[in-house]
Amino acid sequence: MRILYFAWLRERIGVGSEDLSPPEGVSTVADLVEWLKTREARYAAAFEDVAAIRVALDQEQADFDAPLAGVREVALFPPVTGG
Amino acid sequence: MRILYFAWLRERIGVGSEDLSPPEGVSTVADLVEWLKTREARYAAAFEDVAAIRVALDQEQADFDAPLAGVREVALFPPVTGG
Amino acid sequence: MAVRVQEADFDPGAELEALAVGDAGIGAVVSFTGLVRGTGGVSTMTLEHYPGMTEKALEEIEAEAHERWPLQASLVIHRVGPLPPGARIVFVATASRHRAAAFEAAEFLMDFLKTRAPFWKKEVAEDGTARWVDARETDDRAAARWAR
Amino acid sequence: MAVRVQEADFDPGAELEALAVGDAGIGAVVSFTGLVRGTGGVSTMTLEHYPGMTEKALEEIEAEAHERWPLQASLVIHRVGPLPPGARIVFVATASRHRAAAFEAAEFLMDFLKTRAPFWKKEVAEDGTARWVDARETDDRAAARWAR
Repeated sequence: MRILYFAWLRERIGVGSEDLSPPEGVSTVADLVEWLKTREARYAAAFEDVAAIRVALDQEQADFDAPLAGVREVALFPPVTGG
Repeated sequence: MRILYFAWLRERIGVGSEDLSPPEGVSTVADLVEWLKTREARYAAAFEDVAAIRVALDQEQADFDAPLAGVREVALFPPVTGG
Repeated sequence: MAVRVQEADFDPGAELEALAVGDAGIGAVVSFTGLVRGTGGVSTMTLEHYPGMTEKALEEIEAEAHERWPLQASLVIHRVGPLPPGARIVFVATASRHRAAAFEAAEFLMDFLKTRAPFWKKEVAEDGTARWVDARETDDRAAARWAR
Repeated sequence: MAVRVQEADFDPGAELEALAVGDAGIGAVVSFTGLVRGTGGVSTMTLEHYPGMTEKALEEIEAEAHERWPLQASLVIHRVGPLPPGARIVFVATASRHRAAAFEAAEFLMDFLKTRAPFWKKEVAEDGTARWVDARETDDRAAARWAR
């Protein structure tokens, strides 16, 4: 599964994208974020306030309770500020 | 008193402006229009439907019951359609 | 803050560029361009106006927009005389810090221009018949929403 | 109907001209241009985006605008990369028969672009300090008014 990070989330985690294989039991976006937080301190710091994080699954905006089954690309980012 | 006509009112009356001295007793815009209608058939035809006529006194939009005292320029025209 | 009533065409790009120059606080520029529609067999649209009152009315409308919204700049251009289909008739532009003010002020300017500025449109069809355009009730309703 | 995401600047006048060409039914063209404000000591505004999703999101927003309003044409341009104060960031233009549809659709496009398109702004101040711009609650409220 390809995971992308943008804006300050990318800066805090230190990479823009990585390919990861979450363990069994990680079935929703919320599960994925909880699992990431256990990996390293920088993830725990980046995801400290999950209310500030938005997600897109295969480039479509989604919610934290959305299932990851069949998803190839997960993007995690702060609220958008373009325009 | 200078009286101006625009758009189809100008076409029906046949002139764009004229200098007229209304008789005593003509004290409001409504009086002026009634007096104009008595002058000639073309005026009577032009002002047949007074609800379709708007007025400006000295270049400021006004109502038919507005007094003419001190007014130098009266403009009569159909509802505006610019833009 | 400027109004222009003219026969000549204008350049929206150059006007937009000039509008935003010199004020670093401008973050939003909105423009409206009105064109002569070429549908319905219209061959010429002639704009008549009331010289003197036109400029005054446009300046009053523009001043009211600046009173209602925090605008850094605005511009109203209205053409007069005969215009072919596709020609620009009117241009309104507003500049503000944020987009809501710029959008609202531009709509306000157009709604008031359409109902208060002394312009009259006459359509000449391809067969030579001419008719004065009727005022639209929707324009009155649009202007009424700004009542306060 | 087109969206463009690019580093290069664009020419609002040329874009407006091209938008209205070829459809005689267009009577109203509205444009919005967003600029980098030079106030508050900002020396550079950098726009990050999510390539692939950005274009998709903009196309979806544009398609929804065409579904809601009778538009003859529309255009969305968003720049990415580092931009100096005064630079154009975003351009939205809409063309319709009447002005209400053109105005509303342009506002809708901007409101949705601001809350749904994956762009992030980072400000670098003159003293070198950088900060990511916070999302504005007013943008969420602006987008919420189009709910149906």
